[in-house]
Amino acid sequence: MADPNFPPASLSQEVEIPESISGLEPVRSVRSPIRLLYDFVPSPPVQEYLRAYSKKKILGHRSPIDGAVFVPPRGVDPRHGVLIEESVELSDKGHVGNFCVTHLPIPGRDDLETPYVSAWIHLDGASVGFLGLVAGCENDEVHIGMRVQAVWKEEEELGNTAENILYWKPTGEPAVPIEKAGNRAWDQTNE
Amino acid sequence: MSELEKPLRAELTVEYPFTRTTGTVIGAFMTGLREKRLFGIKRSDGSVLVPPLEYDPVSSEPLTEMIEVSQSGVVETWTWIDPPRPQSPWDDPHALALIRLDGSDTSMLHAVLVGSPSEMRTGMRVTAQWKEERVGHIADLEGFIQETEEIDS
Amino acid sequence: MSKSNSFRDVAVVSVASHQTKILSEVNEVQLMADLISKCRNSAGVTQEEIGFTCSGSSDFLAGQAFSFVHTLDSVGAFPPICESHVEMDGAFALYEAWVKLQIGEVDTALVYSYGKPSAGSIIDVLATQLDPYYVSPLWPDCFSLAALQARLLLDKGLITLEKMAEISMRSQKNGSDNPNAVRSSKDVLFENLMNEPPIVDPLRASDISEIADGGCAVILAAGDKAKSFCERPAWIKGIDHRVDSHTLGVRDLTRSPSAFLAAEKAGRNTDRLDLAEIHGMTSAQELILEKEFDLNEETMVNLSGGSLASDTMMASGLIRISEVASRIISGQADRGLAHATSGPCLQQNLVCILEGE
Amino acid sequence: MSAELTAILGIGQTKYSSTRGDVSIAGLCREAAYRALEDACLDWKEIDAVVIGKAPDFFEGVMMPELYLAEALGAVGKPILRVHTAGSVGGSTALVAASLIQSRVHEKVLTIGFEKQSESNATWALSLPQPFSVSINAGAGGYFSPIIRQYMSRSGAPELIGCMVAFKDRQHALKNPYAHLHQNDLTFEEVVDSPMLWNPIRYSETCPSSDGACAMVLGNEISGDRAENPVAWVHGTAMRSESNNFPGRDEVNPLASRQCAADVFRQAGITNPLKEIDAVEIYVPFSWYEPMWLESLGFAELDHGWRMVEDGTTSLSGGELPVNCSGGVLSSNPIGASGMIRFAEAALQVRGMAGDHQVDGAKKSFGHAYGGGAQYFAMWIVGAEKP
Repeated sequence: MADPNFPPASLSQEVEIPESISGLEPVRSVRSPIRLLYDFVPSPPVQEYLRAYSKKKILGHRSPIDGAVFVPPRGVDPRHGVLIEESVELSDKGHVGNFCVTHLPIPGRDDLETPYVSAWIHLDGASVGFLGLVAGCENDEVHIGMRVQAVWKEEEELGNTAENILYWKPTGEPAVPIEKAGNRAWDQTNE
Repeated sequence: MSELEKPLRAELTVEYPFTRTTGTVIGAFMTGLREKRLFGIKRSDGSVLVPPLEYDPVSSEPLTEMIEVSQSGVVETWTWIDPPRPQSPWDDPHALALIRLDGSDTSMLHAVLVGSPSEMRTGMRVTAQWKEERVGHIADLEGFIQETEEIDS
Repeated sequence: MSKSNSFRDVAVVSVASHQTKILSEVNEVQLMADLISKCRNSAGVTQEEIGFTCSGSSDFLAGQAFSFVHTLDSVGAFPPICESHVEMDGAFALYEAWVKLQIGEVDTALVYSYGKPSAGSIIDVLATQLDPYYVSPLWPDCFSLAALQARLLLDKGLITLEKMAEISMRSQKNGSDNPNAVRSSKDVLFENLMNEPPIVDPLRASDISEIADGGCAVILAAGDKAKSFCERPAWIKGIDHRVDSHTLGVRDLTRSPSAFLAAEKAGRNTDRLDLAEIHGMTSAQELILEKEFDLNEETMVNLSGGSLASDTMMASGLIRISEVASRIISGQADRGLAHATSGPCLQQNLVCILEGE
Repeated sequence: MSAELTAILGIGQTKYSSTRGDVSIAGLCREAAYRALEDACLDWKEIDAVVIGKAPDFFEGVMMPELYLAEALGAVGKPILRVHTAGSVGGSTALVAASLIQSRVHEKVLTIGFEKQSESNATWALSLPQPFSVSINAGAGGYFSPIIRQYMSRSGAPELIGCMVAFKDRQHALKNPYAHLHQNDLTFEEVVDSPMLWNPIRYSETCPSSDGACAMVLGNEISGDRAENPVAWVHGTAMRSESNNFPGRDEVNPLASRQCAADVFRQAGITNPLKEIDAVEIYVPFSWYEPMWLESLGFAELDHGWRMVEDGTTSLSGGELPVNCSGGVLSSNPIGASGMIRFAEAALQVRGMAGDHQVDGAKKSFGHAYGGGAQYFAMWIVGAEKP
């Protein structure tokens, strides 16, 4: 294995710097900022999903193949590669499928005090989880299977955005057993 | 259409403050720009490549012999930019051209600063115009302007 | 591909594509799910029967890192699939799939690619493709670079403004039969094209490609499998791609040596060509390509209208292949050349020669 | 028709570091490429094609950089391909290069993966906020930590297994002159005391951000037979992908990983990986992924991978199955190259050219990369002898 402290033989010849600049402090780097603008338009199913939030509703998409419900709607069933057109309204209650206690601040979210808990929330009636914050209890009380419910913004603050849900709080209901929590639920109900 | 029915859309800005390390050859060219000098590099057949690369752009062999070239040269081809792109170094309409400097065997891309496309033609002679404040960047070269001797003749 | 080798017979057996000015009814994932389903259905294959899947797309175009990960949804990638992705036009994804089929372990491949340039400013996006020290910080747009190339050709007398207008007219007329053509017209007048003022001197609006959103899906199959999927497969008789120097000031911009070489290696000269679909960003580039490919009157060029009529970055090249293939599959033509390009001023080029039996 | 035998003729790497401030992007790549060419005793003219891989173009802000790099990498007048399959890209790139040989399309191919992360900030590039989506997940750690938590609860692994992996890989790195992190005085206690970032992931259990490139020259059977230096022979190659976040998905042990491993072992005729493989380079960006992948790949029984960490099986100092002798991703992570480094390090082992981190007498080794939400997999098995 070649010694990393020496350049490869083919690159060992030194560059001859012209005399007129050889004694000067050389430029070692250049700044080349890039700024690109994109017009972001969500797909029609996501538009419908975002709009429903203003009515405190959470929409999912039901697969025509096996009835699996996806939230947020993706427009397609990712296992079967077919378009999904059927929307279903979901409960704002569910359970924590899994979670992460994050000690790092997120760029652009100065409002979040660290450490905070982000979790895969599995809504009643949905076949996959989606991400949400869990609060209203101590971080170390959060566990896989814990039942939670959405805490919504005040009516007058509601917009076409998933941010209408401030966080998910524990309901105090009995927890979903760990072997039935999160993604594991699907195999057991459908096989 | 009410506010609630309009399609939702948002502007997404992707922005990075890239700082690129140059290596010796590009760094020397940039140093030259800071000092109002233009450098090229010799290829194995003795021809000169401007701006210089640390490798031959056809054979990929390393190149190491840098030399100074003239600040004047000939427009090989051009087009008219109006309006300039928001992030380009130029605010006013100008020509974009491939310019072969005297002493170079290849051409470089840069602006020719004239008022209208009618002042541009292939083969015209141009000379470098420098910015007052230079940091070692390709835009230290404000652009090229028509060589005055040619106007006289 | 080297001539001494004999390659396995591989054919395009099914294609589907869609282009439109602005994709708004569906997103890229839904568009591709639709096109891939159509493609698979017309060949009568399921994803489980497909041995290799390869796609092409660009994060920069999408404004999102790892954008292709989302589009995997459109394939239906479970059970897991054998899959790869190139950050290149789909024509190069097709090349990778063709290579995979040559190994002989799988017989069927799905190739797809897509782009949604309407989401951003493609001319700024493409400026980031250029030399990051000397050129990109000047933010030259792709059409200006193509204009430098066109002026060189005009100055040297290699093309004329009239020839360019004829190419634009051909594109607009041919495009009127193609539902995917965004800019087309049956009644376009030569005089009107000639009278257009330059927008990027010397190029007129009609000389530069019409940017469009869209996507394309293609199914490849080998040997008897191909015959079982399709009555008249479009056999790939040769496919090759080459790249030139990136530095514009080093190249002779009046030519595209990599396009010539790719065509030669793909076997362009072994027989007549009924049709060709060539991928240029300008009318002048189409003229360069016609010369590099030695196309003459016996070859119908860009019956679809070509990329001048609808140019979907990352998919235009694959669409050229699908246009030639579909005309061979339907029996309209026997032998054709399809071409894809990438990079400034025709820097990188791929040529695919397709033939019916 | 069978695939052409494929040999690894040459390998080149750059010293991985947080900033390679002395080179351009092309200069970085050329350093690795020339080392690979010199190892293979070849020059540019003898290379038929080039295959480049790297992670998102946003990292360096150069879109499709293979176009700019073509003339720096001997590709003018030749075919050049650019692969991007998320974190697995370095591995997938090597596999595309191998397919060009296996298919007999080419005889000698240069393949290279690189990243110059210092040009920007990788965390930004990875978590560009998307409009209309609530951003609460910071970086890859936020994604993988719940999956690790699930593994821990499923397997009953002791809490400090991740720290043991991190400490072991950093010790291995001390024997690899190319590794980014050379923490000579690091103690196990310091690994354990490192701040928690994404519980259960500590800072010490994550990978660094590196500049670097890794290149390989691959050749057909004849060029392998004629090579001056020892070569590695490809015994098996496989890639698999699966969608993300679908009902019933096993995120700890994805089916795509299991199927990819089964395929590559089948090709190599390997029925007992633990016994038949001498050295392993697996993609471990977070320490816990070592036991998780050992199970998924079949080196360990389900839920028992952590025991191999605990009892020292995966250590270069006398373990039965040394894992990541190079120091792994935990010690060097130029993202676009990281997968290729795993593949190249596996090849160095069977060539007997791994220097101080050589596993004595290694005859067969395993290279691995994964990406996305543990959705993309690339693997190869290489041997000192022809298959």
